[in-house]
Amino acid sequence: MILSLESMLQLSIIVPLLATIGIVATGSKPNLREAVTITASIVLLYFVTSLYQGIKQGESISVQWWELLPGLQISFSVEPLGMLFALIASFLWLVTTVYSIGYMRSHNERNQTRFYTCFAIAIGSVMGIAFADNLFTLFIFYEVLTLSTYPLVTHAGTEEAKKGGRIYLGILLGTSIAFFLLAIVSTWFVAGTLDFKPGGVFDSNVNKTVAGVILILFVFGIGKAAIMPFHRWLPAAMVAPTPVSALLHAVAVVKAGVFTILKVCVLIFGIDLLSVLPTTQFLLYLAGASVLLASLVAMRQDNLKARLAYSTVSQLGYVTIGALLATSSGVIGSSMHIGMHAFGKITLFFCAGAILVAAHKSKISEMRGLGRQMPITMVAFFIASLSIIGVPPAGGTWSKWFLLMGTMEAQQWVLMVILMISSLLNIAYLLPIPFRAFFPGTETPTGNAGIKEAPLLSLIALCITTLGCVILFVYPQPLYELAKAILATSELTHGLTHGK
Amino acid sequence: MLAHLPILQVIVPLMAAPLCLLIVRPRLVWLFTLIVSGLAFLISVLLLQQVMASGTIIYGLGGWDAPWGIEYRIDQLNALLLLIISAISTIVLLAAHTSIRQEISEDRQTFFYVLYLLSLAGMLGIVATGDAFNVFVFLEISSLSAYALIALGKDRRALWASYQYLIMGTIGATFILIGIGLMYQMTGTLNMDDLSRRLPEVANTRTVFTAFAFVIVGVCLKLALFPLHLWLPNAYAYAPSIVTAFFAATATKVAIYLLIRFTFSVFGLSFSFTALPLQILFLILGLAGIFVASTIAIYQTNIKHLFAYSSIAQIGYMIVGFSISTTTGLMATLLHVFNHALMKGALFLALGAVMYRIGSVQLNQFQGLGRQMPFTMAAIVIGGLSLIGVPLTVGFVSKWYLILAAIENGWWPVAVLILLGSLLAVVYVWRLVEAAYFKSPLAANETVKEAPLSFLIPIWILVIANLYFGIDTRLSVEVAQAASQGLFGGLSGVGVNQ
Amino acid sequence: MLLGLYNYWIVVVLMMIGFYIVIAHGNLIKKIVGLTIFQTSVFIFYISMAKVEGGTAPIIAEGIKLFSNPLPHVLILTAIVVGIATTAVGLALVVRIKEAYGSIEEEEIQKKDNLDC
Amino acid sequence: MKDLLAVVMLAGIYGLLSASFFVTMDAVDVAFTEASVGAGISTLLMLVTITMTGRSEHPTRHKPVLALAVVVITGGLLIYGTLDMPHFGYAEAPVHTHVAPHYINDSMQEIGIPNIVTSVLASYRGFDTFGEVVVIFTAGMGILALLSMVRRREDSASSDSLNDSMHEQYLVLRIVTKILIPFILLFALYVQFHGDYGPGGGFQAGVIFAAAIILYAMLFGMSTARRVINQSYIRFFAAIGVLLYGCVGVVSLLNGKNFLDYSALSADPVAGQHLGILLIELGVGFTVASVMVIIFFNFEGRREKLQSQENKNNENNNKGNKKT
Amino acid sequence: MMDTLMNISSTLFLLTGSFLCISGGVGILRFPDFYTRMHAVGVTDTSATAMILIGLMLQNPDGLVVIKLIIILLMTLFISPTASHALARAAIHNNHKPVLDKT
Repeated sequence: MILSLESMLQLSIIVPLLATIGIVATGSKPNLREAVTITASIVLLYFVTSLYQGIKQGESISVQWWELLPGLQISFSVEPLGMLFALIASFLWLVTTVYSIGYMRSHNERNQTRFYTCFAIAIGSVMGIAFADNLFTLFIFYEVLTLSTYPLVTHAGTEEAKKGGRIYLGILLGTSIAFFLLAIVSTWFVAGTLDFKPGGVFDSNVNKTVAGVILILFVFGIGKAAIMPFHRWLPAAMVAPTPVSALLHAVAVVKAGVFTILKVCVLIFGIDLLSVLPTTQFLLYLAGASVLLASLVAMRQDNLKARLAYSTVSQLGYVTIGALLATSSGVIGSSMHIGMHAFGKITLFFCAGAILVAAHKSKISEMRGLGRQMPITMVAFFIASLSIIGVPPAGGTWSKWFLLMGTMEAQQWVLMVILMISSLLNIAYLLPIPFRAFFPGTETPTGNAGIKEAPLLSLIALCITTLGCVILFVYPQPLYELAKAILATSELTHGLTHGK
Repeated sequence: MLAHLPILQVIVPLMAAPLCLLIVRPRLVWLFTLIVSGLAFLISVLLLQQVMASGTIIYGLGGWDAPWGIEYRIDQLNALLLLIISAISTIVLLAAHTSIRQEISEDRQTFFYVLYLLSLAGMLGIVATGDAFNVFVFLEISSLSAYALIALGKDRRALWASYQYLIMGTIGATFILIGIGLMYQMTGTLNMDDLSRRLPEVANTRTVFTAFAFVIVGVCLKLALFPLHLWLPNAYAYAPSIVTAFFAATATKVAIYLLIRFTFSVFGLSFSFTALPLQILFLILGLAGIFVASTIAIYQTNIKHLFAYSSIAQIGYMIVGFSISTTTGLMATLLHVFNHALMKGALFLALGAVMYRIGSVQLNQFQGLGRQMPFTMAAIVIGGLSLIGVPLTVGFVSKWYLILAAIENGWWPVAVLILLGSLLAVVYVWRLVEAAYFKSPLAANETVKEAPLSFLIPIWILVIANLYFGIDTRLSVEVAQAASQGLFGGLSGVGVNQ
Repeated sequence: MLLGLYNYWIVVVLMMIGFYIVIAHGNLIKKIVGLTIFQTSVFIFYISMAKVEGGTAPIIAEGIKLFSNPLPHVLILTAIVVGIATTAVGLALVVRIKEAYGSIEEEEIQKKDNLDC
Repeated sequence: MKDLLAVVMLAGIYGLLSASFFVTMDAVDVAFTEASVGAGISTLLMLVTITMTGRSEHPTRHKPVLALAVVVITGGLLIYGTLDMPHFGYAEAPVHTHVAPHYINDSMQEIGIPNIVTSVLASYRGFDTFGEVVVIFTAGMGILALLSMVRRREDSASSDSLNDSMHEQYLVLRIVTKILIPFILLFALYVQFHGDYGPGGGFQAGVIFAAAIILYAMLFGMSTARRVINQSYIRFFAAIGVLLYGCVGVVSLLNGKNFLDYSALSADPVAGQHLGILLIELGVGFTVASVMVIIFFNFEGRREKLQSQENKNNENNNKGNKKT
Repeated sequence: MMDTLMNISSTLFLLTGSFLCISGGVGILRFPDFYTRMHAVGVTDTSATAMILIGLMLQNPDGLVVIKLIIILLMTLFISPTASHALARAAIHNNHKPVLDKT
């Protein structure tokens, strides 16, 4: 290939940022602007995939930029988990861009340039998070992500948008500054390094309580993971335009959160240290609680996006649990779930958006019999729901499967039950929607006349993602291998650490 | 001439001041002032290089060597402060002409520049000198000119603020004078270096203790440390914008310098932190300052007031770092001195620009300015982020070291409190941002245009400095480290509580 | 034995009288008067520091061996100048305040300010 | 005490007393300065201010308990601090044993003028004095920035009429002053140049000089005084004083010595010191005198403005009482 | 012989001077109204200073001191009457009414 892998790695972070310049420059001509966006996303996807090829051939790719503070440099490296995240994010960026073009135009939103710009920055920082080689770099991009998504959330500029934005920023910035940063500094102080090392950076005789406290700080500090006390921002951020909600709250932001948690658990603490920490148990139950409660709350939402938001909260809980279980299949499960849920949830959001655009409906109660007018959307919705619930023929199956395995391995029966129940709840709050849509029942719905399918581009997009869900069911290998690779690396080194 | 840099640093602006009177046209005076200040900046850069290269520089005035004559003694700490002061003053001056022409009547402008130079020279003198009494003299030069400059503000409240500042400041100066007197009484010398050698012999006398107390209180009055901060907000709010930008960025820094100089160099670490419960006292005052001031700032509608209070909060951070009194803690303080100068310089200059265009800095006036003055508001946003301490801005660097220092000392709660404090900053910054970006402009401000270049250039110089020193921290960190280690001398890195 | 210090104590009392006038009185001119008294007392304090029993003024003339300490005198010369400078500026401010507010009473001025904002 | 006039007068008396106290403490130069400043200039300025602000103080309502507490604490601390001081007049105190002896013993050889205070002031701690001059200069500039204003014809006209009305009333004073002023100026010069040998020096001289002018201005009216002394020239003098001082230092810089090292001024160091001290004292004199005049003139200018306004008002209300 | 004479005379002068001063002080306190008080002070002060100065001159009659003292004396002789005159003027100008005897 032309470019060395290293330069590709750097470019995959820089390209989106460069794209912003192009977008701003061509802001006046929408077509050109969106062309820039699309090309950027394609190029990005190309880079990421070729990186993927790279590590499949077992090459280790890492780049160092400069030293921000003595001992704290900005540096990147590709490792399976990050790869996984990057793949999903970059792919879904492309899809979402396609979708959002259709959506934004038919909705003719204001300041679309700002929208695409912040979008690009967000993706750039997601790439940064994905490939970050140490906690410090990760933190920086984490903050950039928060700030760059704020304008997206408040895009509408209405009073409630501002309120939502306030909560969004308040919680994310607040937790990250008050807990995350503190956790990082303490890690730096205790372990002397912030580099992600397979098997963790703490040596085995670290003070357990201190490490435990730090773990709590991490889990609370990473507000993007929406663990229960700090989940309020997610529903609040639903005021954003649908593509934003789709990308940010199915892929970029929330996944960045759980991804960080996963990474911290595996590569900072190391699963064998994690299992002996006193606070892990507490956190597990907290995550379990947030899974259950979120599902319960979701039941009672009539606004579709809000319901989806709460379901996201509970799904994120799954990932966190998987990470904290500190068993091999738990980790595999949660890392796969990042991907599976991403596809599933983004599809759902796309559908929600499509319904909003085509039928101008956001209330679930109004969606009876919509299946007649928008069959494709509704089918997609159905399949995606299956994926979320975790039944064949959708990718969600696998991740849930491994998660349950994980709970068993760790003898966390309570959690196992919780996961079961919440899956049932998923059924209860997701499936009724498509059913009602297709079988409105006795009283015939009114006012559905003259509703057509969503704009073509959007339709294409959501078909692609739906397809993704199914494909991931029949062919989950790539995800699975990456997930295993994560473990493999950590297993390997932790074997070594025990050896010496 | 290189050998004479230390004195040139001070006398260049000092003698330029009367020269201004001989020039008639304000524009020329401004140009002259700018050139002089630039010269001072150049000198300070050279000085910093010399010091970093070859250690402390000593310069005996009048050819007499200390303690009989007055000596200038430049080490890394002084050099850093000199750099900050002269740099900020130069950058601020770039915008001065535009803003002053609008805010001060024609016949007073010359005096403005004269006084500006005098206060600049005064601050430089305070920092450069190695003689306790000389500090007092130059303190008065800078303060007197400061009173007059503040009183030049348009609003009549400027007069009242200036008067309060005068009373407070003079009390502070007199306290310092008493302190110096008592020190002299016990040691018979005024030279700081000599004092630091002769004080330990009499360290356990009540007189020295009193001297210490008086000096500290006096300095804290100048420093606007939390309970003694009453003069600051009004003084900053009603002074001409340029003056505010200059003082907010430099004046309190000089006081911090004095505090560090007296506690660490003159009285010596071991005395300073055992005579009074200074550590815990400053810790409490600092934290209280952070929270009270930030909370008050949240409720301000006059943005100059808002940032004035945030200045008090920031001083709180510096004091906390100081009270930790390890090399890291001191480093954090010095870094924050440096960084805060950059932030506040940028912010108040931007406010000056708004003042120039709109003629008011009330919160509601900012509505919709995000569209009309994009560059100015962007500068304010970045400055605000820096205040909050977001990564890639300077604010983050000093916060990082502050927290690190706190944790090194095992002061976990302090670290938490510091972080919570910066959350308050989020609130008061965001009130401004929302007003600017999510509200439609007032009818009166429909036609407001972007600030003129003469404003934007200096503002953005500072903003870019904000980002640059947040991204490439080698210079600032290195200097701060050298300075703080220099202060700890032999017992480098060892806090008193260890 | 403490009698050797009475002089300083008187000075302290004087200082505190001045200080009290500054912080307790509401009249701007009185504040400034208090300030001058405060400072002058500090000067006295310095000067009495310089006194040597049986010494004379530090002007060298034949036949005199014992001089008082000249250094504090120098310092106070400077300090006096600083003092008058401060007083002058302060009074100028008072004049302007009187013109702007029509009063030189702290309370009234603050009342007026509160009306403003 | 509610009558500010009395307050000011007592303050002035306090200044005079402390001056005489300084004499008994062998601090003749300081006494001289304090007398001319504490009893002279500052009292004068306060009086002028009072004429503008009214001489009665409103009764203060609030109870100054807090203030009292602060004062008591501070005072207590100071008293506590004095306990370990060397006794008053005790010759072996560190003050008298560490730095001062050098001045007393060696200044004659190094600088060669009998008045030790002057030699310390002007040479050993010359930079402090430079600072002092700048402080005064700053004050002058500050006053100008605060009080100066563009003069208009009718102001001076009205003040002229005032002036004439004053004439017979102040006849005696005017004559006596006319006799005295030359002597005062002479005395000022004496103090200026005799500073090396006796008490005195640039500052005191400057104040006395200014006092003469002020006296003239008070008795012959501002407008006359302005005709005699041009405002802008005075400003330049103030500047020139500082510059003169500075330039002495710069010259020594250029001669390769340190700033303010007078021995660079002449082949023989002592002669150089003499020359240097003479020059800088002159600089001090210039600045101080002109700044004092500036201060007084600007205060007076304000007062005239106010009065002319009041007169106008009174005429408008045709009350016609001259007593303003 | 000579200097004892000197001493005695100067002492006399000084004593008279001081007595005059005191009487002036008493006058200020005891007299009924402004003018009389001022008169008391004005008169006594001038003469008192004169006396004291002469007494001092007699202390060491030779050298620079005497000349200085003489100059001071002249100055006082000029100034203090003028001062009291000015005071009286001011008093009248601010129409202070003298208290004429009530008997």
